[in-house]
Amino acid sequence: MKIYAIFMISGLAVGSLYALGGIGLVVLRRATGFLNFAYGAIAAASAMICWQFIDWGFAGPVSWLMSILTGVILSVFFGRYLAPSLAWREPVVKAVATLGFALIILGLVSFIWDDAARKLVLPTDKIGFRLMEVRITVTRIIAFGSSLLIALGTILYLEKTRTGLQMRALANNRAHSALIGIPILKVETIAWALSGALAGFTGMLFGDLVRLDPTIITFMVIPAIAAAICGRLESLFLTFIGGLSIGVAEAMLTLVKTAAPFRSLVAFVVAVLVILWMQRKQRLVFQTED
Amino acid sequence: AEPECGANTGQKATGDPIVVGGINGNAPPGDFSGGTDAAAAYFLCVNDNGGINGRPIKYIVENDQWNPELAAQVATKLVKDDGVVALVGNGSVVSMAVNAKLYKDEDVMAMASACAISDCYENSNIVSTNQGPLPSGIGALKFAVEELGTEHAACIGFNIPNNGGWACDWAGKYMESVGKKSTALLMDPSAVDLNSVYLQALAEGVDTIMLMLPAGPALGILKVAEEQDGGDTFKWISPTPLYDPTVPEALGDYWNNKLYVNIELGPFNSDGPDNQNWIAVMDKYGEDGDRRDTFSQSGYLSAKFFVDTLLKMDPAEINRTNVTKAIKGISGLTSDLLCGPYYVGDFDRHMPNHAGRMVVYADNEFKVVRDCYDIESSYLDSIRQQERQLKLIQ
Amino acid sequence: MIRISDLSVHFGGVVALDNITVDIKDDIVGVIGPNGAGKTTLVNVLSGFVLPDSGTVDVEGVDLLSLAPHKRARWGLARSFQKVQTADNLTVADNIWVSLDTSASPGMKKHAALNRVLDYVGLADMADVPAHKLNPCQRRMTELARCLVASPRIVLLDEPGGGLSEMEVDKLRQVIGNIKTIFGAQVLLIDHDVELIKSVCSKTMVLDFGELIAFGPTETVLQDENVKAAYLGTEIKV
Amino acid sequence: MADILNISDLTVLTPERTVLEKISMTVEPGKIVSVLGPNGAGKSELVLAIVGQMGIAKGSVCLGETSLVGKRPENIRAMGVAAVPEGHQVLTKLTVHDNLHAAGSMHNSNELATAVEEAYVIFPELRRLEKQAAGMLSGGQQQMVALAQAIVCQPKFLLVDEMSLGLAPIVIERLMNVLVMLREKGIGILLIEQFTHLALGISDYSYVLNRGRIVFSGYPMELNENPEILHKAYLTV
Amino acid sequence: MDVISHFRQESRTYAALGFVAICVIVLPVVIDSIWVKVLTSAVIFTLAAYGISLLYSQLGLVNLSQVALIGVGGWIMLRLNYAVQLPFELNLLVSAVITAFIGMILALPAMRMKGLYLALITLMVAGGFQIIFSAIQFPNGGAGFLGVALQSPGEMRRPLIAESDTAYLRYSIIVVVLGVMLAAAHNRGRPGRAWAMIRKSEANAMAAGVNVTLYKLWCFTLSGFLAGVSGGLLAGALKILDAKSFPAGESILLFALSIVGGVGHWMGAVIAGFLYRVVPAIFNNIGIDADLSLVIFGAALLHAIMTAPNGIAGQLSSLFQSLGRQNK
Ligand SMILES: Nc1ncnc2c1ncn2[C@@H]1O[C@H](COP(=O)(O)OP(=O)(O)OP(=O)(O)O)[C@@H](O)[C@H]1O
Ligand SMILES: Nc1ncnc2c1ncn2[C@@H]1O[C@H](COP(=O)(O)OP(=O)(O)OP(=O)(O)O)[C@@H](O)[C@H]1O
Ligand SMILES: [Mg+2]
Ligand SMILES: [Mg+2]
Repeated sequence: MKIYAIFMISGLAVGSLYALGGIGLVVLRRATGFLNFAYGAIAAASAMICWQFIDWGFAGPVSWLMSILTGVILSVFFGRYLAPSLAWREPVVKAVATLGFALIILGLVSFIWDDAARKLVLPTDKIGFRLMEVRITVTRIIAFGSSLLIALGTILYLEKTRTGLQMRALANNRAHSALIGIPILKVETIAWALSGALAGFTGMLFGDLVRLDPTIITFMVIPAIAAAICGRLESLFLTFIGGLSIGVAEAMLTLVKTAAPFRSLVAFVVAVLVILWMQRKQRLVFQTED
Repeated sequence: AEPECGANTGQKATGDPIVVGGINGNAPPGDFSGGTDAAAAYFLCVNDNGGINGRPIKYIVENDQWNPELAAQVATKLVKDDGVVALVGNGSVVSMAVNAKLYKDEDVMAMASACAISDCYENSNIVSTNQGPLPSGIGALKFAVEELGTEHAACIGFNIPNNGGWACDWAGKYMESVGKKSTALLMDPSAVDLNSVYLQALAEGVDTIMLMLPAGPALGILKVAEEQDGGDTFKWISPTPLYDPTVPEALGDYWNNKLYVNIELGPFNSDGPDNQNWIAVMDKYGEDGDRRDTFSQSGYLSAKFFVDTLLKMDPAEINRTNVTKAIKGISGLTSDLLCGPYYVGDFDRHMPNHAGRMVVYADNEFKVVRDCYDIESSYLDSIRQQERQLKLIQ
Repeated sequence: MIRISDLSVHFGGVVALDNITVDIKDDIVGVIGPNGAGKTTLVNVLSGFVLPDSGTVDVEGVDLLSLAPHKRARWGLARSFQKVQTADNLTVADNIWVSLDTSASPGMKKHAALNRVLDYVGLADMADVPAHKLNPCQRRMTELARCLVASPRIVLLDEPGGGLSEMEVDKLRQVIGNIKTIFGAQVLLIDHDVELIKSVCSKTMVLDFGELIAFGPTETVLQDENVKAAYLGTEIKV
Repeated sequence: MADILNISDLTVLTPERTVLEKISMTVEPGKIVSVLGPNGAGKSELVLAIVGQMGIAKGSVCLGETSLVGKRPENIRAMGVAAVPEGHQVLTKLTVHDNLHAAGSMHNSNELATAVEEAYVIFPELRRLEKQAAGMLSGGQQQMVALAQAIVCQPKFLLVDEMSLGLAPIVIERLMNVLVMLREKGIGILLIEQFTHLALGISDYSYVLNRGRIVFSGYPMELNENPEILHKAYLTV
Repeated sequence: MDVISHFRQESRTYAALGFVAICVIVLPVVIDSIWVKVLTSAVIFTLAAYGISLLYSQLGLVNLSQVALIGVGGWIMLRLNYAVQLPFELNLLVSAVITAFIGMILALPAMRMKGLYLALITLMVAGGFQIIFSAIQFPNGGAGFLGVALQSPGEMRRPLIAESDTAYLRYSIIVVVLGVMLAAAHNRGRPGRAWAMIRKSEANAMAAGVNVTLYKLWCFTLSGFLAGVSGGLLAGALKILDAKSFPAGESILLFALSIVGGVGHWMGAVIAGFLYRVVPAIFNNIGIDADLSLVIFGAALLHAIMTAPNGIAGQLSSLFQSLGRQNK
């Protein structure tokens, strides 16, 4: 019994991170049409910054702020200076372009912080309580709670506010949105900043809860995408659910000895199944979208 | 102190250079450049001290970035294009597997320093100064069984056949031979979630966890353990990789007297002549950013043995064939960094270094808890055979 | 002869086609109706892109609805789209060849057929021009040529006149007018250009909110009060 | 005295060719100006250039004293120059309701509400489709949404490209009346239309474009009286 | 989009022939042995890149699992090598066919997908293979079906006529050229037309009687076949394949480079292969830090995608064009 609980909790933590990642991706995608492969790299940079500031002996809050700020700056930099010249390309080309940005960040990060042994510790790790003999740190609570709140918050933001509406319009057809007078740059910058902040936050938690390793954080974008797919790159709530269930399923599979080595497959299997289910009654494509 | 290198003449070497190569693997998930860094420093020092009877050493180092394709390319470059007489200080997880055949075909010796895979110890033209995970791991287990009362150990390693697979396999055989249980938990090197690796061990109900991993992932698991307060739930042991100057800082007080590490070479703070000379060489000739880890000691030692061997040769006669012959002639060299003699010999496999020491982490440093001791494993049968042949043991 | 009976299509709440029953014998039949009346939907059902909720379509004893869209094309049902759709990176000739690849009858002389249709629509000298260089009218003509080249049995044209200038519409009128005589295909023509309908369609059907509110000789239909109310309005000078 | 939309020596180039050359025209408030010409004449480019969606090589576009050249589309829109582009362009994935609200970025929420309401009054059938995704609408219904979007931002000048394209005569008639009504409100309208007689019927002034040049400018009756001007223009494509 | 149209037919063929001739005859003898190895890899990946380019330029379909499929081809090749004593060519063919089949299976669910969704399905597939590879590892002459031994690997055979590195480079070039010609033949004829039509609008293609599903599958299968061949060749070139070499990230990278190279033209694929393998080797050779070269690489990638919509091949060809105009 206890063992299941432990796995559950560990799974929920990782799941929340996938969910957070997925949400950040979806927000950006809905507003700008960009699927940001650099999301993980941005998160990685933020995590390292956080570690660096703590290492320099800055107060916790300062370091956290810095890491989130890093996310925002990197993200907005791309959105403001590089993205516009890609605005008119197909979504896929946009996406692979962000890969270039990811490589740049990853390269710089691993150049600046050579892979010496490090670990990121937040004060919230020290505080915790026991539930069924399992120790749950506040950090895990934060990870779970924040991903839930952020999911809800963003949903309301996009559905209820005008910026939200403008974001959806933009994602749908940029040229026409411009024509009908939507302030593209403003809206897009907001979206990039938002998703950047999420990336920073995710990276920080990831570095603490899972592993402080730029490469690994960079490529966690792929399971995060899996989570986003569960939400059809649209629904934040489903993305949240998807992320969690992937995380939990992954952890639980560890108990099945034969399946254990393959447990990371869960994310991808789930994603593919979801897509299949999505397209089951999809109509014909009458004219090439994208 | 002033470093002592080669002939130690204090004269700069000016003759035509002897080309020597080295390959390291420096990229995530691990930095294996310590060996070549130290070798490079030592060679510089030698060139400032008369070189090889007047001939300086031109040391060319390549990085395979943990990428087999690249490993093959750079090895080809060194061996075929640059025409090195030998390779020294090599440290990599992929290179040896890819290039063993090349070295054999081209009859060039590799005096490696930072090996982690079977191919490094099971080929005629490769000899490594460090132990690698197999002896070091078994060494740690032996200590755990004898001193910590281990009954059932989990061997957590990378799922790389000739690395984690190989080492944990033989670790298992050892535990069997002493009538204990063991479970191999092999993880994907790029696995994201270390929690579940730790939890797996928990689920297996083991009493000891051996971290057969590079420092980074190992620390990751220790952090998880700390969060779950698993420091006393298990006995924690590990082969050499965790014996690294940067580790104590990352560990913190929680792990005081909880983490035991087997070390393949000397303690960093030992005042043995070779250890002191290693420090001196690194201080004077090393570059800042060079790592001062076990691999570094090992690289220094490989370079030293290599140079000592070349010094005995007629400088005019130094070419690949002769150098290879000379290296295979090495036998019975000793150093305070090693627990046993160093030798090569003309054999189809080499593992001169298999006896080590045990340290425990306490108060931001590692203390020796058991000095030089050898291990028992049927893996070493052929090695003991060699040693008898070379009259190193009865 | 196309026999449509009890054809109904719903999209969620919207009733796009409501129990349409009609027999189409004439060579060229017009389909008119206000926006959203269901004209395109009717074409989509006939060509297989929309599955009806109920009803049958029978052409010369063949149950059309049982065939997959591409099978219908091979059987001899060609259609054009409201938004003109030519493959930009193919030449005019290649655009037309696609139909020959799939739907040419066994004995057919393909090159001859190609040249004939090119002449017919007046693109003979543009055969090797890539489609992205064409103007809207030439694209329409290419699409028409693609529909006609394999001598189909039925041609469905969805607003071919859309966006064409009046001169170009005159040309279009010629092309559509002679389809039956040259290619022997029966034509169903949707358009909002009542002039065009008037001049080429012997009979016309009028849809409104998915209902067939009138069907008969074009003149009479255009005088029908319901039709005026629903579609034409108080006769702007067309 | 409200501003005048003034275009002088406008030249637009694409990599391949000159799309517009030295176009000069003025649209006054409360007037309907029709632009006629064969396919490929450059009419759509004219519209896109004015609202800042196509680069302007030479020449000027001024709203009163202020130049629109180089301004961002949303700003031009905010200044009161709204275009309805060719070919039923709408936000396909959004509902009709959202389409109209998205078009009102320049308003505060009360203004927006009233503006949208006005649009619904002009196009009652859209109210019925409020919850439909615009992409699912019929061609004509989409054209209505496109027009409604322009009306929502209560422009000073309205540029309509191919207004009647794909619309039922009854709708066209109503739209013509809508234009007339807007004209009454003092809105200046630039109308591009393939049904020349419709256009000439309601416009106060006309230009005929061919191959990117103005080949005629004058009062509609001149064209009605001697149609060969038009015919020449259309035939020499 | 399609670079082909820029090129005048015959001049293109001459260019191609000359290019191949140089590669086969001259290159292998003049360059250092390291570059022989590097070029071999580059050539091999060129074929896979051409598969990507085929899907993208013809159908607008995005394949982010090509490197994973190369891995599959390589896995099968190694497996066959240790299992049976058949000639290299036969093993290569079998690996390619099976890979093509797998590629087709994977395509099945994606049949109705377009654009980003399809891309993501393939990305998920790539991610899946990454896990599978590192779980089961590549055969190295061990026992059992997986054939993984916990010690030094066995011997991967090369073609009898191409034992040496240089010979193998020549061999690979020829195989790759054959592969490209096979694909190019498709573009010219009936499938090419059908694909173009589907690309513009599936509905329109159906209306024209094209069996959309069939032709889409066909294109995927072909692309998978090319990936399989590359995988087989790669196994022969490296003799040992490593699970780490085929992660999802690499698949994205190869696609990106195909875009940068320029889709729809063999030259684009060649450029992609060059960028993917030769450029990093050059960086490494002139001693640029691995991390920094990653930065340079990423920046170049980004820049190329932003500035050259038709890829480098596109720019080159329009350059040739303008030269051609000046001559006249
Ligand atoms: N795929 C679809 N999903 C949902 N509703 C649809 C779909 N296609 C059409 N409709 C609805 O069905 C009705 C009929 O559409 P249709 O396109 O047939 O009209 P139409 O007669 O072609 O109009 P127009 O003359 O403007 O083209 C419209 O109300 C439209 O909103
Ligand atoms: N981006 C572009 N690049 C190159 N040529 C273009 C571009 N956009 C339009 N053209 C060409 O410029 C010419 C003018 O196009 P435009 O759409 O304005 O014609 P038009 O007068 O609006 O006629 P219609 O709208 O009835 O087709 C056409 O030949 C068109 O093909
Ligand atoms: Mg319609
Ligand atoms: Mg136009």
